[in-house]
Amino acid sequence: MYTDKVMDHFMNPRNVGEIDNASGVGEVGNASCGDIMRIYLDVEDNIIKDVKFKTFGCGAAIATSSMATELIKGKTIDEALELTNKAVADALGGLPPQKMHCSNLAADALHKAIADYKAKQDAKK
Amino acid sequence: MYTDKVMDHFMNPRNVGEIDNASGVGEVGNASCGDIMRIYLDVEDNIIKDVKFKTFGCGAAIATSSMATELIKGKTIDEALELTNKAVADALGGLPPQKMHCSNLAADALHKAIADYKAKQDAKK
Amino acid sequence: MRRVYLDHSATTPVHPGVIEAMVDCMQNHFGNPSSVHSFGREAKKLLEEARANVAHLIGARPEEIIFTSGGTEADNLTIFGVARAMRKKGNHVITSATEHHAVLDACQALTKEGFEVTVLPVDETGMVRVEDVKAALKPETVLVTIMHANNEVGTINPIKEITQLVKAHGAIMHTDAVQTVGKIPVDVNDLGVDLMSLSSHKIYGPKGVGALYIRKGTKLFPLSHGGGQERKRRPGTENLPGIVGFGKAAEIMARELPEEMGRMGRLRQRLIEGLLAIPEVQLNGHPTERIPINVNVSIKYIEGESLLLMLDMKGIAASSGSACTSGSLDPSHVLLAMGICHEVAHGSLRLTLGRDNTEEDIEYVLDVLPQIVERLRAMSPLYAN
Amino acid sequence: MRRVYLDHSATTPVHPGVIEAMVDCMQNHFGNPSSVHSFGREAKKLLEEARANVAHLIGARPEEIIFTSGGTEADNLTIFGVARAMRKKGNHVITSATEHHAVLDACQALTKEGFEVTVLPVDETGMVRVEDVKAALKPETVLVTIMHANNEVGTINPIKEITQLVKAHGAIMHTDAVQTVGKIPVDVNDLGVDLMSLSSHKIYGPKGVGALYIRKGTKLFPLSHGGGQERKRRPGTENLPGIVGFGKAAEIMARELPEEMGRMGRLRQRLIEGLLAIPEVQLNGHPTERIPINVNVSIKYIEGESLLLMLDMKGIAASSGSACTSGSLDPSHVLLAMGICHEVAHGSLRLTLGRDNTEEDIEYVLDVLPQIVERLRAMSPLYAN
Ligand SMILES: Cc1ncc(COP(=O)(O)O)c(C=O)c1O
Ligand SMILES: Cc1ncc(COP(=O)(O)O)c(C=O)c1O
Ligand code: FES
Ligand code: FES
Repeated sequence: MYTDKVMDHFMNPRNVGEIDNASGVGEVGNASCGDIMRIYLDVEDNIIKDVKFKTFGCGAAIATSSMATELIKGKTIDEALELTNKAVADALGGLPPQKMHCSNLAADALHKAIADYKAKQDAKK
Repeated sequence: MYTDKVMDHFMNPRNVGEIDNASGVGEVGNASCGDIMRIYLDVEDNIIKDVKFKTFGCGAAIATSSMATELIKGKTIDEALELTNKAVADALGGLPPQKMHCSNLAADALHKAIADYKAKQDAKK
Repeated sequence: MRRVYLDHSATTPVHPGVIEAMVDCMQNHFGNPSSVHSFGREAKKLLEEARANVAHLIGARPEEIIFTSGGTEADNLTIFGVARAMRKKGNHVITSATEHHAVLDACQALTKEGFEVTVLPVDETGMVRVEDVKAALKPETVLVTIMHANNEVGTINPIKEITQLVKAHGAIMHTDAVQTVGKIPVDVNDLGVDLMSLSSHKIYGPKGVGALYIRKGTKLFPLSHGGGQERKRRPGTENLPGIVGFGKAAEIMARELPEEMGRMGRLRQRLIEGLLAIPEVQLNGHPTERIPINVNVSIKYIEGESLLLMLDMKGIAASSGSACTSGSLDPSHVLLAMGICHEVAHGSLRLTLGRDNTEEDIEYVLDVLPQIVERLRAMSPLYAN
Repeated sequence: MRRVYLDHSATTPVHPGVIEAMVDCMQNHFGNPSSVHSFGREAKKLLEEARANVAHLIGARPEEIIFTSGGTEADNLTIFGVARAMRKKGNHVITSATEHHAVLDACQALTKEGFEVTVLPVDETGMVRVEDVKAALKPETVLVTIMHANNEVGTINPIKEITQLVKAHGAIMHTDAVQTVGKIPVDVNDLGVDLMSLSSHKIYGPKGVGALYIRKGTKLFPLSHGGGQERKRRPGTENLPGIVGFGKAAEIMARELPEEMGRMGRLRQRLIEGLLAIPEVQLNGHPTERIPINVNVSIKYIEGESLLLMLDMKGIAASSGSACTSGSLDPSHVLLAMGICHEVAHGSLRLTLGRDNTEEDIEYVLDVLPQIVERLRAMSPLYAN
């Protein structure tokens, strides 16, 4: 069902956890399906220094969370904003068709976290 | 499907043949099914001295012909008239339900042959 | 790696004696049971022996059993077959909310043919209330179909009481006994039902074969048409190897049931105790009125598919009512019907025992599971530690 | 006693390689293909391999194959499934007089749902005339179902030509290819059909499994409802051992077909020659456009069932279109449709060859048969010697 890459990121997820006083936090949840994903960013000089996630969801949801966080770590905010759902799925070697919907969550949560970061920055100004 | 008795009478049918100048001949045929049975009687002093049959039909039809002829050989006309379809089937150890209809033929043919014999007798008087 | 199969309600391993019987059938008796010649007659003999064995397992007469391609077909044949045959008498059918999709979806499809379908609720243990059946019966009711035991939570319904009401009312009673036959004693005359669905692959027989018990005199239209097989109720060349395997499985189950039932019950108790020792775990289903092979718990804050995958990596095969396992959007309709919320239903875990399971298997699961739960909870945004 | 099986159109012995594959499946991969865990995934893999093998045999894509419980179900699923799905477009269906009962009876049942069914006649060789199809097509025609080759007389219909007409007309074309697949080259794209029925037990696979080829885009309602298996077109836990066996059989047939086809043809010619040397024997069916395994003769003045029984006592398994073999009142509808009279149809004998048959088998039959014919004719009131 899942590729080896997916299973690797599911069994050994990277960046699980929370960041205290995160620069930005984004949470998305698909109520109908029951999955919830939360991403924490630590941004310094417009660069994502650290990123953590917590996910309640299927194997694909956990693996995409892990992969998405890996892909943006060390990137600039603008680079991170370009991350697409498809890029995450591709990096995982593909996802089963019925799992595409939950793979969308990771990029969505990331975009929300960035928006939160920007809002906080704006508030500081 | 068939009992050993049926198979024995089918494979080694008794009384197959014709009787020249028979005292009585009876033929029945079930047009819808395609089976035809002909019975020849040789009657002397009201006693069935000899009986022969020819049958076009299934295993059950042949076996019942054989058994029916066996059962009436040496009997009086009145005794022969009492032969029922059921008695023939019973003597064969039973017949499959879908074959009951063709087992009726033998007794019918016999009754017809007796009727033919009687008609011929009456004609002589 | 140790492999522990705990998904016997999904399907069972095929019993070695069953495989042997099937191989013998295919090697030595391959004829078509409809053929006149000896190859056909030998096949026919095996067919009727299998029918007698299946009938025996549920206290029926052989001529009341017809073979189908599985439990799903038996359910569909009943629902469409009886409803359509009874159309002139009435157009109301009663079923329950926790039925297998084969029953629920067939009933749903019936509504397009002008039938009205009442779907009874269940209580929080997953049981149909007898009084609800009573209240739902109407003059137009022609068929009531309530499962004997549920496949997810194992709750056993009071079929005998329900059947008495239904029969007194003059309607036809069907039960899907796919999950009880071979697991607990099942007798069609004790229960009184008119029809009963069975499936071979839940009792150590092969997949793709099942049976429908049809009490003598029950009218039923066929679902498909063709040859005269199975008293014209189910045409097509009979699945002889499958049927022979099913018959053999029925024979073995009839023999082993009394002892296995006790053993399963004991393993089940140990498993439940061990699982409830994990914090924030709840048992789903009925505490006592459940088939002895079924354990169903909800493990809060975690999602079922992830749990299954992690168990799988440890060699443990289980199932879950989570929506994510099925690719559907809603979690198990059974758990929802029992009043369990989406989130908790998502975290459900079903472990179903079988004849190969040992005490060591159970201890292994109880050893491995808490760590997995901990790992997944550590990842969960719902879990505050 | 020598046993010679010459009833391969009724069913075939299961190939040893097929049995082996089925045993391996049942022993080592018993999981439910819908399960998430490794047992389930292994089962799913076998399911898809089998699908690919079956697809390959008829030049289809795997996703165009759905597995059924046999040829009968594939035929019924097509007829009810397509007709009901197309109901809004039209209510006319065309079939032919020599179809298998699975098709004829399903079409007959359709008339109760408001469909009009045209049953085309055949010529004296048993072949459907292309011009008759053309003449029967109406604006309301939604489905045409004509068998590829007939199971009794082996006549091959001009499906390619018929399909061209039907497709040009905008209707859906189905062919029951149960008797041709594995016997002659069959390619869904060459024929152009939208649907094709297959059955495993006619190609050395197990009984109780078949397939329906459904060209992409063809609308079809399911016959029964339940799980999401087989793209929701055929619910129920998949008959995995059966499907694996079918897949293996398809693989073997694809490999052996070119050579076996020639060998069958040669054995068949010898058999026909030998039979026609018996006085008052006629060949039924088409002289050349027939599947290479089929021989069908009428032996005048004798009845088929008696003939089969006597052959059986000599170890020879054959079949007949006599009414007496089936317990029905009319002889074979196929022979009658070809204009053969009741009496001659009663005396029909079908011998169908298979991969285990040898030249010695044929000589044995030709040695034994004349004596049997003589015995039965001696008993026959129709035969004047
Ligand atoms: C209660 C119940 N009914 C019906 C079925 C369907 O049976 P089958 O898988 O043989 O189609 C199942 C199993 O899937 C079941 O658990
Ligand atoms: C032409 C044809 N169609 C359909 C069938 C039915 O297939 P099955 O026996 O798999 O139901 C048969 C065989 O009996 C057949 O010969
Ligand atoms: S989280 Fe529900 S399917 Fe992935
Ligand atoms: S003669 Fe036709 S069934 Fe016996």
